[in-house]
Amino acid sequence: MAKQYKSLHPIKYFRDYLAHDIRPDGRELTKYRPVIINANSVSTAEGSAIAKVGKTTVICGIKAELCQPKTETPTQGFLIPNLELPPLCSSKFKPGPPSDQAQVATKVIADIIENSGCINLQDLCISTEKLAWCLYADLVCLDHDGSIIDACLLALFTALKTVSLPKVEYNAELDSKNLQMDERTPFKLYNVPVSTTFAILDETVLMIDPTAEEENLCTGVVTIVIKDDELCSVLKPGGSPITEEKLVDCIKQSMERAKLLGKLIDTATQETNDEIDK
Amino acid sequence: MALCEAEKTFILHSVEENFRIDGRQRGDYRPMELETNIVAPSFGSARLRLANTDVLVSVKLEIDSPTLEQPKLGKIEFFVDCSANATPDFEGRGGDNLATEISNCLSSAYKSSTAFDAGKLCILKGSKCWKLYVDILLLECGGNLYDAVSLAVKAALWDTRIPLVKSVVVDGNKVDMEVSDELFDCERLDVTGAPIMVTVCKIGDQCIVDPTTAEEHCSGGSVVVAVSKSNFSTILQTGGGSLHPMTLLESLKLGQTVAQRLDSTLINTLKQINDNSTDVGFLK
Amino acid sequence: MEMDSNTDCSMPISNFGNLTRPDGSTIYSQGKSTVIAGVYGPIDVKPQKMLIDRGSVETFFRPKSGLPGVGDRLYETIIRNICETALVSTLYPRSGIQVVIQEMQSGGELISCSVNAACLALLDSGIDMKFLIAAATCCLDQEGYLIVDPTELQQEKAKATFVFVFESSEGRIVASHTTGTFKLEQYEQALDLCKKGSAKIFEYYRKVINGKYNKK
Amino acid sequence: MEDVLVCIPGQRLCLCDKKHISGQGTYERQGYLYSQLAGLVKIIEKEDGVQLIEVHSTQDQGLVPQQGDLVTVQITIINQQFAKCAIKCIGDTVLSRPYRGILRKEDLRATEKDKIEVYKSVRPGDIVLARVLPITEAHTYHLTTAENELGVVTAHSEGGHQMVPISWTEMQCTKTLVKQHRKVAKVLPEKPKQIVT
Amino acid sequence: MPVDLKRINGPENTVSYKLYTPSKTFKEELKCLFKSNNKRQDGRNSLEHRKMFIKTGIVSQAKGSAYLELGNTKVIVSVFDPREIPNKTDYSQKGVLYCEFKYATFSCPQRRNFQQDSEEKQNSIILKQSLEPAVCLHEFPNFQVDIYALILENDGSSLSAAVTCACVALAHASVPMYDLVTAVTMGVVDNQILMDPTLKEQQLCEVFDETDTKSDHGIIVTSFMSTHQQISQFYQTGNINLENISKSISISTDASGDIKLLIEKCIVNHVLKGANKSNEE
Amino acid sequence: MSKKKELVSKIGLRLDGRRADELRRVRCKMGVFSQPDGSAYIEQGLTKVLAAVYGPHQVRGNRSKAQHDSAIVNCQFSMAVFSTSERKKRPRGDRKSSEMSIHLRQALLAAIKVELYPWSQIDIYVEVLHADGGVYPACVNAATLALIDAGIPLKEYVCACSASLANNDIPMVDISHQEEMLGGPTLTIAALPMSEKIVLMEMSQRFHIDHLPKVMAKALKGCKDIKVILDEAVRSHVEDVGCSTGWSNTSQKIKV
Repeated sequence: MAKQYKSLHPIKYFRDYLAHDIRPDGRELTKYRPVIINANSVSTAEGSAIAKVGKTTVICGIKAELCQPKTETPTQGFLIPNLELPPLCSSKFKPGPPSDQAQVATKVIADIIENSGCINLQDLCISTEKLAWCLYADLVCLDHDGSIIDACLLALFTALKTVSLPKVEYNAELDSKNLQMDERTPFKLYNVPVSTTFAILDETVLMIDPTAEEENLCTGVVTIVIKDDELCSVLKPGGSPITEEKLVDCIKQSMERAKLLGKLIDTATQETNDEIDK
Repeated sequence: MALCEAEKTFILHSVEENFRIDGRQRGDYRPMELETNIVAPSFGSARLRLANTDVLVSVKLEIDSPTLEQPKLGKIEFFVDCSANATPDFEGRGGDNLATEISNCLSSAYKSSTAFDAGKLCILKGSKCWKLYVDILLLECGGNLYDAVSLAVKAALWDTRIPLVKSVVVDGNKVDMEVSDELFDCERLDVTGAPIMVTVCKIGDQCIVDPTTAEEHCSGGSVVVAVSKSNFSTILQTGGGSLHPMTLLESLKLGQTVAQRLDSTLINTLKQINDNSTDVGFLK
Repeated sequence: MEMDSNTDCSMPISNFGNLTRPDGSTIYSQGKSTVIAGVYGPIDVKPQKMLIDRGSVETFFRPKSGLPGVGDRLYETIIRNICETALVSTLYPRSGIQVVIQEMQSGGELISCSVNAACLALLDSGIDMKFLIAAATCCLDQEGYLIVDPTELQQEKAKATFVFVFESSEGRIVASHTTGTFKLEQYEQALDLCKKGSAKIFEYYRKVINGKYNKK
Repeated sequence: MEDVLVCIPGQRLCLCDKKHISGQGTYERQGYLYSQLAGLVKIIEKEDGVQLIEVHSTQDQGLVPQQGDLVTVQITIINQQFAKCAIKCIGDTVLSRPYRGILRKEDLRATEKDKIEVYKSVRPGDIVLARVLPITEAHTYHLTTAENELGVVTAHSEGGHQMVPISWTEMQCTKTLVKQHRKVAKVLPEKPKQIVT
Repeated sequence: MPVDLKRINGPENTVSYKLYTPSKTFKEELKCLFKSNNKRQDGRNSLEHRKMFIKTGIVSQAKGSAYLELGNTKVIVSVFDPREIPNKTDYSQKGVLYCEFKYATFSCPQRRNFQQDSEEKQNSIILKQSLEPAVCLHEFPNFQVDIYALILENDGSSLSAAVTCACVALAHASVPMYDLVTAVTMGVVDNQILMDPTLKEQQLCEVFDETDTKSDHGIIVTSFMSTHQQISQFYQTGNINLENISKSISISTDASGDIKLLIEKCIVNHVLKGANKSNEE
Repeated sequence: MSKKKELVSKIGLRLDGRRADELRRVRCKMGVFSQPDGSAYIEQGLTKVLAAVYGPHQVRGNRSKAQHDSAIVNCQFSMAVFSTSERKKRPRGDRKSSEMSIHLRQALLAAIKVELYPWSQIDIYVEVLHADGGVYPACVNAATLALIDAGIPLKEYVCACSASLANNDIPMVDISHQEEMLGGPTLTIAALPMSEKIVLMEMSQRFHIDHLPKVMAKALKGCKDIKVILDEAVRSHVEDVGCSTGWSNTSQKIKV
């Protein structure tokens, strides 16, 4: 009967759980789901990673291509992130162009990359005004079960950490390019921002790392991005109002978690680097 | 088209008896009419009428640059347009699915160099080549679209004349070329290998060729084979059914012989057309 | 670049009812940014978007030129969520409320400007609201000083910018959007400053609404 | 644990004859019974030694409503002719995606059909038990509540409070004590399964 | 190319750096096909299939899902509950399958586009036609079952991997089926038949060969239902004679049977797991 | 500004050798296809158009569109991708095609006796095979023939013709593609030629108000001329069909 009840009165069902300070999947309000990161999962990409936050799965593949820098920024390369939420990952999405949700998430991720200063686009320039690298960081969600931004950032930065680019000998006069596939330089990442998402219900209850079901029923979310010991984004895109104290509390919780996540990314990349060394 | 069970049984029996509803035998085609050079703004064109099926094909040429992966190849692109004239179901984007199916099948049949030598369309390696637009307009659907389309395409390509390139001047990265604007300064395409598609339709335990729309509805599965000279350039099962491996093999054999027969007839016909050129088009 | 009359710039200007078709509309200008906001509602809604227990809020953010892109989608979502929170949407089940924001001129703090304009347009339309909302922007310059109501130039040069949206009843935070990096303490300071800034906006709302009804 | 017979789609189960009949999850082809699903074989002994062979999946099967199915629906829109609704459950199975259904005025109750008024029988948001009528070529499923056991089971008053049935045609809000008309279902709380079969 | 307003766009005209790396000619590549001991580069015989790994229940939000690894080729397929056919006005007695086959943008040596290209569209159609004869469509009239296949990494034979994977996903979603479908890709190049070609081998089979146009080359994908001995889809491109085709048919139907044993095991495991779970409850 | 090329020479001939009030050669045929209820093919100069009519039949798609007092008329204009000298990207769906569809519908709606077929729908599809000026008039004329072929009652013929002003003075009819490109404004009229009612008028650019009446009169005259040609085609078609069905005997007797 529980299933029928859940389907007919989802909010009541949810509140019944929360009344006992526990969530439908058995977690406490401040407990996050296990995180698994696997680096270098796709060999056709220059860098790749799969991140799992609970059931939410995101794969990131990075493709490097050559292009001409823009005239406004002649000494910069490109890093183009895009998140796909294909119909494969949840019945919420329909085939066709990206949904609003995918577009918003893409923009948020692009903003975080820019805000954190984790990369220097000038590293991607090969020859001023002539040739630069363009890194396409394509994120694909394989299983959408909430906290998508968190999973995306984990996959994205783990993948970026594994990228190494071949050396390009460029002769500007002849416009000839010569690649040294053996001489590869790893791509430099200056810091690794990680995020934590919270869901708000009834303006008072805060849940860390919500599932898709919780996100649906809740009336607002907050995503906090931490880089080293600084904040790099506090995004609360509307929704139920909360007090200042609650917000600061969220920030503190996410700072704690950020340390763990940072270590996790390090170990994931370390493992693959070790494998390559062998 | 909706058929009732009795109609289906009738068709099934007629195929069994080797005396189909329009009096044909299993391996027979319906009468065809072919005209070439009937669309003025094209480099080559053909119209094929296979009983009720009416197909108009035009070939247009443009100068393009080859892809970076294959700098030595020209390009050929097939575009099928299902006109709403054929059936109201094609209105708007209604015919798009059928159109992609046919155009995909055509492009995979023409992909092999044996079937169609795209290397001949290359003008200057890596920078200039011809792009052939083969536009197919379906004006009426009376069954057996694949066969009709492939015949019309082959005829249109046969009819196509490519202007001669008089001179190519390479200056650094810039390429200047001059195309002859003389009307008769042109060459024909080599289409001997251009594949002919035959739809072999399984009805009951027998295989037939050139099914009518009604027969297509009774089919338990059909195979489209594209045959270039004597080899297969594409095989594709259509129509939703499944086939036993032995049946498939038999269908392939049947398709191959029929395609070769069709091919030689087509070439003969095309040669005759050339002699008496009176354009009548749709006015006949 | 005119930088002289900074005091004049900081006071918002608005005008109601410029558009005749929407149920509520306003031209709103704050600093050097100007937007037009229009509200339609409650109106019929497509069956797919219909919600049985409350109204569905849709927002369209139109940039000054060109077609809306990925970035504008984020603004749309933020404004939509804010409006949805502020409205008593349960009063309008199975119907829709559309908020359309047209950017006229952008000179910093565009999000704040749009949110405040949306709030005024909602007020003008007479749709029931739980509370008012007001947005304020401030930015952190390279030396670590906070600047309230920054100009576009200041925003560009800043180390970080903060946009906060507050509600009028208890002054809680409805939305927060930041760029750049910053410390927690700086964030808290910015929050405080913006809260004060939002109080001014609320005051302003009172003034214009008073003006609007007294006129009639 | 009793020993279970696992089967996969296309697996031949047994000869199809008078003693073995094809049941749910199986199909018959050229004299044999085959399985349609990946799941467990269930053999139901009937009278005369006839065995009904069924295959049951271990998870919820993707059901579509069939004629005569008992469904749980939520009313979405009403007008004077009909009420539109979303089918949420078929029998005991919860659907992951609701199907569209429609309750026409004349199918709301069995008696005094000419006096039925839709808004006095159901309101948007109500949870209603209904039965699927014969499937027509329309897009939506036609439903009926013209049985004693069928009708509104849960409803909320305008204030959002739960309402309880006080008669066959009325429900009352637990908080405001407002009475509203409904076509109330006679719920058998003890054995809900009986309704299903 | 038009600007995609719903994504972040990169600069115009980016090219893969791989174009500037030294490449071998067709003849050289052909020579590298086999090692000296008559084995292929990955150590297989010409008619040997790669190792296959299958797992069900990968996507929690889908009704059924499966993940399949074939060498380096990685496919994920999810299947959803029947839903109303969008934009359809007339009633159909049978249900329909909606199939979408997509390469992830980073799955191939060349970056793929976000939109389906004609190859992906064609593969979607083949995927649909491979599965349709096996699914009991009459069980869900007027509805469609959505099947989405995403190739995470393409190392050849991705279409056949997607067909097999989709079939497991359908079984996992308990969509009624007449039989299991398994698919095998065969490559023909230089008159040699290669089973389950890798991407490199597949490209050689497809490629335009200017020197020797007489020899057979091409790709054959066979989808087979082994219980009922029916070929549900047979797709071939290239230029192959009848003899090689008939050979390939018999080889691939045999291989399909072997693959079926593998996926059977996987499905049975899933059922047993489910049965244990419901027993515990 | 360069001097505009003379569209009519001193001896009164146009670029293609026609006189100012001369139509291009019109050739047409009804009943080109067997599956549609009515079909027609028309050539006006080099412009070639096929039209097909389906109906009246039950309303397809959204049944709620059906009207209780008249039939729905549904038009689709489509241009083959190869019909112009520059290859088109899409045969339909672009803005110009939709506009043409709407204009076509407006013109035909004026002639079809829709009130005879309540709750039903009539589909008219036109396919341009070769566009060489005067596409819209050719479409209207082809559609009229197809409607007659389908046996759908019309109030009268609906014909269309284009006209323009040469050398800022001489009105001329049936404008070809070349003249459209070189010349000034083009006026297109769809009319009921017997009752001399104009159902649709469209100008590509502005006309001086003084010129308008004479150009309009010319276009109307063109419509009437076309009507005569169409009428002849219809009569001969009916006679042809009649011959094969056997009632020609009677008609011949009457003639005798």
